[in-house]
Amino acid sequence: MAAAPSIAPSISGETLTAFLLRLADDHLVLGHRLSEWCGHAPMLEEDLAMPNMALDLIGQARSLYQYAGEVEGKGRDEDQIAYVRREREYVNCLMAERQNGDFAHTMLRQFYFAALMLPLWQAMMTSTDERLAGIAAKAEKEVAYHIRHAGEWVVRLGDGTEESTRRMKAAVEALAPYVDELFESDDVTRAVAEAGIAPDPSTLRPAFDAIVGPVFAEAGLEWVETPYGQTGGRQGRHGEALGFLLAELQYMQRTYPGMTW
Amino acid sequence: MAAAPSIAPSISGETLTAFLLRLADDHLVLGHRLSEWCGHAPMLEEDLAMPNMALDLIGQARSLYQYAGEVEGKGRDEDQIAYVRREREYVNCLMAERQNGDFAHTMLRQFYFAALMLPLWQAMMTSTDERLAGIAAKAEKEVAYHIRHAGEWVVRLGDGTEESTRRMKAAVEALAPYVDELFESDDVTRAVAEAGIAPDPSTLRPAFDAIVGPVFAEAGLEWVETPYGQTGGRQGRHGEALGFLLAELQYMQRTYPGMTW
Amino acid sequence: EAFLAAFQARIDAEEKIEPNDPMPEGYRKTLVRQIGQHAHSEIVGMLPEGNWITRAPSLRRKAALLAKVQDEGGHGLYLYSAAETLGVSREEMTEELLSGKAKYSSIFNYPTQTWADIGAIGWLVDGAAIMNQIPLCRCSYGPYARAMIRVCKEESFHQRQGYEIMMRLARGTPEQKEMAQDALNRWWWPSLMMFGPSDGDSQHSDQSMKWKIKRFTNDELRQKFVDATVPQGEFIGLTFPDPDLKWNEEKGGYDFGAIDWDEFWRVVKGHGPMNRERIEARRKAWEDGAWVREAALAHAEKRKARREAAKMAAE
Amino acid sequence: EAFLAAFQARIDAEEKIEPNDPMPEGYRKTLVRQIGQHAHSEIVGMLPEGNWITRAPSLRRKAALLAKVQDEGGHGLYLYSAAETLGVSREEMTEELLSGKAKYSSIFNYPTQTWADIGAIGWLVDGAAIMNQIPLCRCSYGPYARAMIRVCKEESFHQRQGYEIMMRLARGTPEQKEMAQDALNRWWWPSLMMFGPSDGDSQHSDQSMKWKIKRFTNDELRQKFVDATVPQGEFIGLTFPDPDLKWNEEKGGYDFGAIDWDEFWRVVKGHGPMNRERIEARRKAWEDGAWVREAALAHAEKRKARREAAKMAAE
Repeated sequence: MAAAPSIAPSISGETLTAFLLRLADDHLVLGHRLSEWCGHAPMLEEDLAMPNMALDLIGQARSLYQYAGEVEGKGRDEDQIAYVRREREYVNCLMAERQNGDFAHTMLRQFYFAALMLPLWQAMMTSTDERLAGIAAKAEKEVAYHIRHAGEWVVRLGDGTEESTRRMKAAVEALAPYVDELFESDDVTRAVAEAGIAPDPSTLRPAFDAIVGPVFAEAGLEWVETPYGQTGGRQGRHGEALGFLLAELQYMQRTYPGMTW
Repeated sequence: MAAAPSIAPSISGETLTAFLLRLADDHLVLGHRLSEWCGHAPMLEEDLAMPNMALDLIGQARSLYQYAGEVEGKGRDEDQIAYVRREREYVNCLMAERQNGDFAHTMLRQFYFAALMLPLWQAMMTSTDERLAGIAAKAEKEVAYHIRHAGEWVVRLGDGTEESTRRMKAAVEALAPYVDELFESDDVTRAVAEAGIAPDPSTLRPAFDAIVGPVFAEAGLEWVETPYGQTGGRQGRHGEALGFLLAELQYMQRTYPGMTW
Repeated sequence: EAFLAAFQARIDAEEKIEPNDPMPEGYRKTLVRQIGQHAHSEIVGMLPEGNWITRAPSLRRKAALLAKVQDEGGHGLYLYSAAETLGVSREEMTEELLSGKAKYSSIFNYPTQTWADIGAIGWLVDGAAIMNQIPLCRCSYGPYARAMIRVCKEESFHQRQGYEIMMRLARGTPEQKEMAQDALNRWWWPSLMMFGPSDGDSQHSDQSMKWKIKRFTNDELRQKFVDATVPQGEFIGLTFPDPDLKWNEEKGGYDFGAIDWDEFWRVVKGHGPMNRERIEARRKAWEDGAWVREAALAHAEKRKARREAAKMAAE
Repeated sequence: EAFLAAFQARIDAEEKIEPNDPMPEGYRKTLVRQIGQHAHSEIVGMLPEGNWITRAPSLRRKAALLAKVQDEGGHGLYLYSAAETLGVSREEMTEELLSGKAKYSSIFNYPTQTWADIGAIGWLVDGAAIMNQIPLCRCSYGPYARAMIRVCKEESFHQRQGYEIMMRLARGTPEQKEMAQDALNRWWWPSLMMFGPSDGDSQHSDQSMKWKIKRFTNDELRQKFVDATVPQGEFIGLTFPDPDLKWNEEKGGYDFGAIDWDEFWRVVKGHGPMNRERIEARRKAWEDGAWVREAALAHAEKRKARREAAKMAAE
């Protein structure tokens, strides 16, 4: 087992682990959803682009799980953390677990998540936590591509045919209740922010809006406000779709426990 | 643990277990598929009728698994057999595991399976194996209802609107490759037949045709011959859909092994 | 005026009103709304439980759950029939559900996340439903009262079954007990909300009481439910997520904490965790099933035409 | 005649034929058919492996599988581009695939039932593909030869990765070893069939050899594959499902049992376990994606129109 990493002295290992798991679960679950498109995309170029983004997300999840395992210090490796938890222990945001819906829904969700992550990774490039700064430096480049790719689709579909406009608007409508949760702060995020490890998500909203705004303008889309956003993911309160995702994700690890693959 | 049941002296416990598992897996898997419709049926009456048939199938599966567990004599209960096997150990016919498709596909599949089971149960009512004779006596009544219910839908949809006729014909086409497997014989079925426990499936084809024929005639449907039927289910060689079904079916037993519910 | 007084006199004499009896339009409307909501609740209620049928942990539980969900469909069917006696078709009621015009019990807008939620729904949600429904067996409108007698019998079977699931979990492994407690934590408050707003804020109560459509106020029923349920939970070693919950010797019932009415109204107004998905699922079932319903109709007509043609030929 | 002779002379001189060069219609047709089949195989081949992405047993394996499936899409893309240099559009080729007119490698009509099948496909199927493809890197048609160089590099990486999965399983727990052996049992014979009919029965071989589209016969390639693969399997302790398989010192290669050509032709003709589903999956992707492709086109046109309007306004 690796020596326990040295983390910022002002934060507990438990808090840092909680923070890392949220981020890792977001990436794993969203990567899983994206990978469901594999072989079923609307065009061959997207059969390349979607697994490509999924690969980035899974790669980022792995870095984060590995680090979480080290900080936690119980000897769990990335797979034990990623695969062998109960549903209520997954702490991804609700947006990540939403079923794919159509291509417009998938791309808009990807765009939103990337527009959250770009400023987050950018800020984390100067994290007081060197390990995270390193992860961020690599991820930032990847997510910039996601923004371009998904953003272009938001524009194309928003300002495409009547049908594509209708579908993209429906996606904006459907995802609206899941946006606010991305920016939630709580004791964990505040502690992490105070320690200079990562910005509090609540501070990222302007950057998110600055990314989304021009794309929506070009796409001819209007922002939809919801009176009440959905929340609960960070406390492991999920919708009904996640359970089925986990049944697949965990199938091998649960059926053949403790083996090496 | 119950005393080992007395089985016909001319057949090994292993062979009888193999026979029982095939029958039980057919019922479990088909019952599972049917239950996926729950709450999503085309009309409220079918939201009652489909779970009702699924209940019959699950009930029949339970009787068969329980008996298989006793014959096997290793102390496995119905749940251990139903839930804790690997995919290659499930020996249901391929038709049972096919995805539901539309309502026409689901009902035709149900009709076919019932048209196999009615003569099978009827013959087994006079089985040399008393336990099976008892199971058959109860099941025979249930499956007679399945034939009526599903058969009526085959007629209604086959001789309904243009769309329903098209869909029912597509179902006949899609299921055709999976019919022959229902009547396959091999060492297990022959041994069971010789011992007077159950008829060899190959002898049931005329009875099946006698049930299907008049319904097809009334529905205005034509029988589709396929040059090659699909096979493999009895050897645990399945299509790709079964794995996902098992991931759901086994989820709880795999995640929380050895607990009582 | 005279008619209204005569009608009220029949009600006061505990006579049952039957479909062909004259009745005030308000009485009819109130019943249509209430029976419709009740029917929709049964139908939408199939979804959260149906969510676990394919993942039930044992064959016995799978069969029981299938049977339960089927019963709910059956309740929906009786109730739609009862409403049809008041002149609204099932199709009209379905349209109102799908358009969001008609409501259904908000409790079904919460997700069933773990197996224990199936226990919690049976124990708490069906338990609360029974509290609401037992008095309805004496409702002044005959067809509704008779439908409720049958419904109540089945619901109380479901409630015992749900409680039995919870008991098994609470007495099982630590993981199982934790799962049961977690489900109670998530379902307790929404169950209390099932009785509707406090008496002061309830819109329809007074007239319904007078017409004997309702026989107890929301708060009375809620109190009965708490008093019946808390000892059951404590008996199996679960803790209710309410620090203010305690026995009040004087009133002979439990005191309990304040309900989060903001959450209640949020969910009623469509912003619960699953509102959108529930309606979406029902709409999809309805739309995907349209060709089946059309085919059944077309076939029935063809059959009838053929029969008539045969009869004419025979004459 | 003179043209054909001159063309053959170029071929014999190992000159590469390029898109704008004159070429016999038969040469063009043969290439279009072969490159199309090859491209379709890459595309359809995404499905059996894609089937395990969401269930891969570790994150490392999940990432590798995603990358592999993505590479296959990439190969499809180069190959469609190579075919486009011969004057057929991707759309036309897709229509031929979906209508069943164009073929793809029959191996993808078998299901991937267990995780070990992912190993077996990498090891055996990609291994067989490489045997077929290495000579194609020297194919007389330039764009195809160049596409194959890139494809081969990636395929041989995939083959090693697949073999590594099998090795891990074969050296793992008894269940894992059994899983690996079972996959070998199911995939071995279909892999041998990948090289096509025996030389005596092969329709297109002679002319293709002359044109240097092909450089080895089916049977030669099959023998190379067996000779390369059997020691690999034995090295990790797996047994090949062929009692007639044995080393023949004299010919310096393995003898092996008779291939079930009935099965081969059955699957080629559309009656394999997954033929219908593979085409169905691709058709669904294509049809469901139509609105996306249309939107992309419409948007590009709007953009262009706006740019031109802006230019005109500026002038």
